[in-house]
Amino acid sequence: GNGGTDSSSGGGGGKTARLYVGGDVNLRDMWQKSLIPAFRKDNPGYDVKLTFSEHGVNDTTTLAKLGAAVKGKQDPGFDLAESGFIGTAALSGLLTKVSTKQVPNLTNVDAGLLTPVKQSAVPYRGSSVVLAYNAEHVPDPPKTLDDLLAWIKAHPGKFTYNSPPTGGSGQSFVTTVLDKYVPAGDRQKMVTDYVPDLEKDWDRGFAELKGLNGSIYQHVYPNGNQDVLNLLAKGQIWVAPVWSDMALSGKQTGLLGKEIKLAQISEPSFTGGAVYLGVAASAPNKDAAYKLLDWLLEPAQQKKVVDVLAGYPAVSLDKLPADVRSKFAGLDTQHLRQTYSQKMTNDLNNLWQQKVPG
Amino acid sequence: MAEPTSAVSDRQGPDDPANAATGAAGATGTAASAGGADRDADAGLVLHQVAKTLGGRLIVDNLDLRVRRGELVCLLGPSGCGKTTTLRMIGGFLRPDAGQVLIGGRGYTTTPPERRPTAMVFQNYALWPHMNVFRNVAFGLRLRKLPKAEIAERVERTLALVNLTHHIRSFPAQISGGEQQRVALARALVLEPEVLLLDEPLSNLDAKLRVKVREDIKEIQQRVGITTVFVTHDQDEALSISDRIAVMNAGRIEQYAGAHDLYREPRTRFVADFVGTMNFFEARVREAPAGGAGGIGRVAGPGAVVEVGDVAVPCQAPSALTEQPGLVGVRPEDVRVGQPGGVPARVVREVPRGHFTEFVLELGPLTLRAFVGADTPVGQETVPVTFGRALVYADGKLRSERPVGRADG
Amino acid sequence: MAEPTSAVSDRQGPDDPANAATGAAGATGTAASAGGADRDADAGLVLHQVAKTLGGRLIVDNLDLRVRRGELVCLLGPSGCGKTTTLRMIGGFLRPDAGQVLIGGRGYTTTPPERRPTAMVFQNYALWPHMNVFRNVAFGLRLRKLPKAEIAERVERTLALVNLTHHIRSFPAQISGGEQQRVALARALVLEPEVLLLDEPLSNLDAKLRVKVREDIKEIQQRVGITTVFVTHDQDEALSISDRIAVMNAGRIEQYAGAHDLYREPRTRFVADFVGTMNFFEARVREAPAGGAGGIGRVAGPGAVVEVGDVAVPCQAPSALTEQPGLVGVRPEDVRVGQPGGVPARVVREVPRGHFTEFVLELGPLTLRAFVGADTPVGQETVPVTFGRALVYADGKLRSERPVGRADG
Amino acid sequence: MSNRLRGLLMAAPPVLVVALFVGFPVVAAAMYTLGHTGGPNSVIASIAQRQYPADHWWGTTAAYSEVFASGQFRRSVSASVVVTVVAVVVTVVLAWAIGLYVRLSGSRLAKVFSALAVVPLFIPVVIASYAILTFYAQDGFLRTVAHLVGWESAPTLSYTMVAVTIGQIWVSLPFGVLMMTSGLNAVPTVLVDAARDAGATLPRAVWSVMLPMNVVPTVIVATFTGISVLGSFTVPYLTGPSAPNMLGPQMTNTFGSFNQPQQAQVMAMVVFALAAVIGAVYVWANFRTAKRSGAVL
Amino acid sequence: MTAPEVPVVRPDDLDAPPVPDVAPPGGLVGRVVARVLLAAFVLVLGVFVMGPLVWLAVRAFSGAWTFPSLLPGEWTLHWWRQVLSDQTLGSSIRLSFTFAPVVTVVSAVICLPAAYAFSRYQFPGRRVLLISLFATNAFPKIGLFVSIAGLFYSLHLMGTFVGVVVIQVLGTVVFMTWIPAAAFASVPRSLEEAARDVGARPLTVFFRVTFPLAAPGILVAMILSFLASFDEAQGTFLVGAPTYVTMPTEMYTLVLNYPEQAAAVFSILLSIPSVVLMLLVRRHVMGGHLAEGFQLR
Ligand SMILES: Nc1ncnc2c1ncn2[C@@H]1O[C@H](COP(=O)(O)OP(=O)(O)OP(=O)(O)O)[C@@H](O)[C@H]1O
Ligand SMILES: Nc1ncnc2c1ncn2[C@@H]1O[C@H](COP(=O)(O)OP(=O)(O)OP(=O)(O)O)[C@@H](O)[C@H]1O
Ligand SMILES: NCCCCNCCCN
Ligand SMILES: [Mg+2]
Ligand SMILES: [Mg+2]
Repeated sequence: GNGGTDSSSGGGGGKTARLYVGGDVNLRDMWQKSLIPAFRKDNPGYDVKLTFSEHGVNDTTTLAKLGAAVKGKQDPGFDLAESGFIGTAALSGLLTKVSTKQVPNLTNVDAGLLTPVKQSAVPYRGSSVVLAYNAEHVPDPPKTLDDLLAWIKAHPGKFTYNSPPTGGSGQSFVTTVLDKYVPAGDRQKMVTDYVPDLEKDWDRGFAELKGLNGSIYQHVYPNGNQDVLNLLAKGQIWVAPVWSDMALSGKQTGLLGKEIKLAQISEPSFTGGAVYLGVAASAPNKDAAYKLLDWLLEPAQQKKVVDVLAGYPAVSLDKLPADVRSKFAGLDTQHLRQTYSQKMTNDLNNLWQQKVPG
Repeated sequence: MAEPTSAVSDRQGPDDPANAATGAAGATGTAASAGGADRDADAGLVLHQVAKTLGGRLIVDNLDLRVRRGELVCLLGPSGCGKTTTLRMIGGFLRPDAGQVLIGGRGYTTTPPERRPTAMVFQNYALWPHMNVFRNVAFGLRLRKLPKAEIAERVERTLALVNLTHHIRSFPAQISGGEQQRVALARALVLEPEVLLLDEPLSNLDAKLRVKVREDIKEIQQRVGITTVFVTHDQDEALSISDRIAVMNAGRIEQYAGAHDLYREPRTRFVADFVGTMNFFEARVREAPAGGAGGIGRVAGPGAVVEVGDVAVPCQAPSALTEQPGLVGVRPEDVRVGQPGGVPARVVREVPRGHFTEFVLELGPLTLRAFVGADTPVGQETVPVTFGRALVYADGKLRSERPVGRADG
Repeated sequence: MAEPTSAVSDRQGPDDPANAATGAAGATGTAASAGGADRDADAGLVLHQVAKTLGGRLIVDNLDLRVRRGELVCLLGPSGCGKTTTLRMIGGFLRPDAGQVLIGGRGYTTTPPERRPTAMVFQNYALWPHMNVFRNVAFGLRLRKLPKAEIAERVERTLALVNLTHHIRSFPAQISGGEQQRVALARALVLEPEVLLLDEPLSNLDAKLRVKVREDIKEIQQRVGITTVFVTHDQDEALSISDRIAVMNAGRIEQYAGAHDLYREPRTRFVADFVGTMNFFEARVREAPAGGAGGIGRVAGPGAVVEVGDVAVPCQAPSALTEQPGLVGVRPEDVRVGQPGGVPARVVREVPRGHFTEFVLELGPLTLRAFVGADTPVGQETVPVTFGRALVYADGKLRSERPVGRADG
Repeated sequence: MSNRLRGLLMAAPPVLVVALFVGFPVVAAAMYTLGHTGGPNSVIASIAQRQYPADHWWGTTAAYSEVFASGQFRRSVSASVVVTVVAVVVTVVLAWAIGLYVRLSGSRLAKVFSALAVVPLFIPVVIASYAILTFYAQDGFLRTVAHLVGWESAPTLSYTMVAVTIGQIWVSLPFGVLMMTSGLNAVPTVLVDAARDAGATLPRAVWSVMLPMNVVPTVIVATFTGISVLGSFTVPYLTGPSAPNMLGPQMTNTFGSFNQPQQAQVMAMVVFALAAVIGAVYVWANFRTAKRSGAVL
Repeated sequence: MTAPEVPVVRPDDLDAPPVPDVAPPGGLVGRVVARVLLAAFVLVLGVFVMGPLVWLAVRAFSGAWTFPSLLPGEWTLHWWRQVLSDQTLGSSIRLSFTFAPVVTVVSAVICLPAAYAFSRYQFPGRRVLLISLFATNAFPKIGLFVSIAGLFYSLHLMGTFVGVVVIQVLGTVVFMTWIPAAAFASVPRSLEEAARDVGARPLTVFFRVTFPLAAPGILVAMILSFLASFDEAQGTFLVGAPTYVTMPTEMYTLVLNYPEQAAAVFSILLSIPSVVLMLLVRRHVMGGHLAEGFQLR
């Protein structure tokens, strides 16, 4: 109902969903090269227009814009989004609540995944952080967190993780180390709620992390997930936490050589979880957005996510073809070790920055 | 040299500005006369009771000025006396707070410059650096949308007048200061204005060129016959170029007269000091005691003596006699050296100045300058001194009770 | 007026550069003489065969100049003739390509300015705008690390010399041009240099001030007794201030003489033209036919006539006689108006110039300028004209075969 | 219409544009830091965490207290100030050196040289930062050359405050050089000559004449460089360490990654206040010189 | 009175033995040392400025390049092919080239009359306005995004072409006003008066005399404006995304998310327009107009 909508919607008649993606470029490639063309083919007359932002860099502005748009009931410039701010947006009521009414295929998804986002976003894939290592130098990678911490100290300069504000892989490493000292009950609250009072549970973990400073490569924390992968690729470091999907696509494109191998640690494992798409509360093209969401939850698309991005499916494995199922044999893809709630993560970023580097 | 003053015009009523400056004109020796309807024909430019306050200070103070058609008048005065301000009011760049500006008898007091029949030559020439000489001169004609051929013809004719045809394609930066000056003149003349205004047009030229160009300007002005107001602070320039000179001081005209009269009979102390060199001192001027100064062979009429302290210098032609000591001015050429009957003065310095020699003399308590022909004998220690004309001032005004005309008769 | 030329010094041997410009000095009337060891005492400044090429052009061409201790010498010449270049070589801002610069007999040819005993007054004064008057003057003393009290004392003394004590805390932008000029002078004088250099120090002042300040400078220079080189293109300035004048043209000195001699006997056509006004024309100068010009009462010595076309003007004192028509120069004051026996000339224009009047005369094919006293009768249509001194030039050089000294005897 | 009115009307458009699109948001931001969460701040207030709403009519200083109490913030402030001071000093010194070289030598090499120093003006900051990042990296030029000459333990500057400072200098250099060359060229040669004539060596003449006469250009270079370094984001974001970094990235993190916009805007106010102090120096220097040169204010 | 003599230059004057100078200029050693220091300074500065750019450029053509070799072990155009096949690049470059001139012109239209007024008219608050234009720009943008977003929505500017132009114009106002104001001020009034005098009306005077003479300064301001638009990323993203994604906005993503060689290729491609612009206009920028504009009057 306003000029802004008309000139910025970019798609005719509400049949084009404008998608904002904040993440790493492998995500962009997946959307641009696989999912969007397939969506067009499967849904004649519908379209998706992609806006991509490197992980985190534009989240602030986008969130500010979304907030202003919803308040003024105006077009935020996109209809649905996948990015770091989705959690915050969902909790702040800036996203539309979704149910099987709009997205029938939600039935395929574990209902528990909708709780942390107050039913305001749809999980469409999963991802977890894994340990990447250079097999030429590290024939016998650490198996547990304690092993890993010991290894890091034993091999100064051969390990790093990106600073938590710049990407999930570093965040996951930090969370995992913190969790070593967080009582299970407290941790559960941190996953579902915002409980700043419990943050003192993190003190010992942060101290442990600070103790690693001297062993970190160059004593500086890279900006972003990709930077860490680059260091691995160039042989500058030998071990690092990385997103499974990014590492796998890196191996596919040749950025990462054969010597780079992946493994999961235990006690505890690195975190992972669902990745959500949320529909802006004031999105003008909601129908197209729902259409896209529903389509994404179809098995064919879930298989694509698995193949192209090396991600985890969001729907239960039994809905998927056998070859996919076999890939995840023994993995509970629906129940990865969950990350903290968005607001806890925000505070984690802050406290890490205050307590660890330097 | 007498100025025919004009009548009260029907249009203007009793405050007719055409009467402006009659008082000054009267000082040239002719009484103001009424009558005659020649005002429009005669008055090229009239300023009537013009006043201007700038930055809270009264800069031009009820100024009256009347310039005859075809006449060249200099505004001469020290820096800051309001010459430029006056000129800018004539050109329309400033609006007078009071008074009127009339050109050819028509009122232009509030007309903006682009609609006045005046043309200005600025001090730094103000040539447009992005236009070549032709375009500088042609600009005004183009604005008048004349046919191209006519523009070219008139520009070329005017450039020929100032002898610059060969520089028609040059840019201002490529020609000398004197040439730029002539382009500025051409730019003003090409519009055939009724009044030409020049604001210290020569002050940026070097000494030799300054003399040459001022002669060129005078020559062109006479040829074209244009009413001209020329601002300068250089009295030599003013004397050599003007038909009449208005000496300004603190926003007022102190005297308005031809060069000859101005020099010989400066009506105020200020004018006497500003125009030419003047020996000023306190003295009494008295009738020569019988048989005393009378001994000087060439004195015409009754002789006088100028008494400075103990010394009495014979004087041929004082403008007045005084009882009390007062201010007396004697021009250096009226300090006569080597005349019989003179009072001996010590020669302090002898400065050859080319076609004449300047003597610095000590005469009693006075230091006097004397200008004498270059051929006057040099090397003497003392010389006898008499005075020719002596001007007596009271309250800064000339006391003129005796004819001081030609001392050499 | 005679110049005692100096001896060959013991140190320098026969090629002593101190003899530089003796030839020119000889022109003032004294023959060069050998002997005497007064060189160091006498030669304030010597330029010996100095040459400088700039931008591929030879700007100063084997120039010789000798300035006596305490003397004020003007470099006079048209724009671009190399005056500034010469001065800058004396001051050390330019290094000569050849030749030597000696001050008080010691070599300074390649010494940088900060180690020369010279001080310069620049054309735009070059006062440091960020320092007040005191600091401007004190700067050089501070560099010499004098005690504070002494600096203050000397600065104040020098400012008193130039009459500026009241402006000691003012910044340059807050004082007038003439005052700035005097600060620049004080800044130079406070260092008590051996040689004072001034580059057109007056050219930015207005006409009236220019005359006043040049007298101040002369007065201070004489009081301090400092060897001074003064650059100007204004001949009037040069004439009135100098002990001697070096007239420069195209990088060379054309004539080096006192003001009086320079004006009366310009040895080249260039000098005659540049210094003062000169009537130049083609004419023959011949012995006066018996009884012809002899009729003119006051002619001393054998009379002559100047033949221009059909007209023969009686002439009192030609510098030479000629067979063929050649270039003859007559000063305006030597064009005598109203003498008995003169040839009638038409008065074209009469320009009152203050203490004298300029007549523009038409005499046969010639247009002549004549300067006559202000009291000469005006308003006549024709006047009889005779010549006083007439200068004959051949190949641009003065032919001086007859004494032309004082035509008036 | 009077000239005063006409002047005011003509000057109005840019002033209004800036007042509306920058001035108004600045005021809103200032209000928000004091806890006024209504009006233009209501949106962000509904998203923020760790927010302190106003408890007096004028607001609350709680957000300020929290930010100032944070060691992380104080480290960022000192990092910012140190980088700013070093970058300003080095930029000014380099600009002077280049300006003097051009002014006093006038050779072709000098001109090439000053042209070189202006190149960064034309390179987008992102690219510049990235180029500097790789140049001083672990495997960058500097360490490569150090390695080749046998210094194998040469430090890596990328991701340190040294790289940030280098980047700031690199980006600031053109403005500094342009300002200083033109400032120095405006000093008439004759004033230097006059100093030498009075007995000053060339260095002394530079010190006593060129330096004081170029106070204003120098202050302009210093203040403008200072203000832009202080508020910079891209250079420290791309070339700097995770923490402590300059306030630009710190603010961005606080806003985005920590979801504490109120605290972020407190930091913005701090940057603004520091910039205002610098700006005051600039205005003062301009006025002082104008007064001394006799200009009518 | 003797007749004047023509001066005789005796030939032996010409080879007079030179008098040794009291103080010859500084020693040879000193001059050699000075030369060497100067050469070192030039070299270091050259590497400082150009090094990062050259290093990045080489990287764009490198295959395997392992520390510590000074040059790549193998050369390849592989990265160019990969990057050039990416179509988003072309559209963002096109967009940047659309915005930059539009922003420059809009800014000129808004600011030039003001610049003229600032230089020619005395009006109340003249200096305060001149300084406030700059003061508001000293506030870090990040602190303003929230309020700006709200404002743009209520003005229906969000996501519009006009909106992007507005946000970019904001960054150009200061120099688009200051530099031309100085340029106008440097046009002598007498040149304008001379035009009035020959019959030109005020507007004619402006377009035929004032503007052409101030053009070099205005050109510099327009160049800077163009570059500023070219470099603006944050605000453009805020207002323009997703419809209008310009080159520098894209660049943040590109440099951080691709292998270094590909990022190097991006950098080169994205620098080309600026460098071309630089070669075209360097002389104007060097001319001192920039410096003029920053002196308050
Ligand atoms: N716009 C103005 N505001 C305030 N004062 C002014 C203005 N214009 C001129 N004045 C003052 O008016 C006085 C006269 O100025 P004007 O320019 O007319 O003098 P002038 O006689 O032409 O002097 P000069 O020979 O120096 O050119 C000066 O004191 C000057 O400072
Ligand atoms: N650095 C230089 N490079 C090339 N030519 C120069 C240089 N300096 C001066 N000249 C030229 O040398 C000539 C003489 O210059 P100089 O300044 O000595 O003249 P001047 O006699 O002082 O003239 P003016 O009266 O105009 O000051 C001029 O033609 C000038 O252009
Ligand atoms: N969160 C705001 C960060 C600002 C960074 N700007 C980069 C703009 C490129 N999209
Ligand atoms: Mg004036
Ligand atoms: Mg000169």
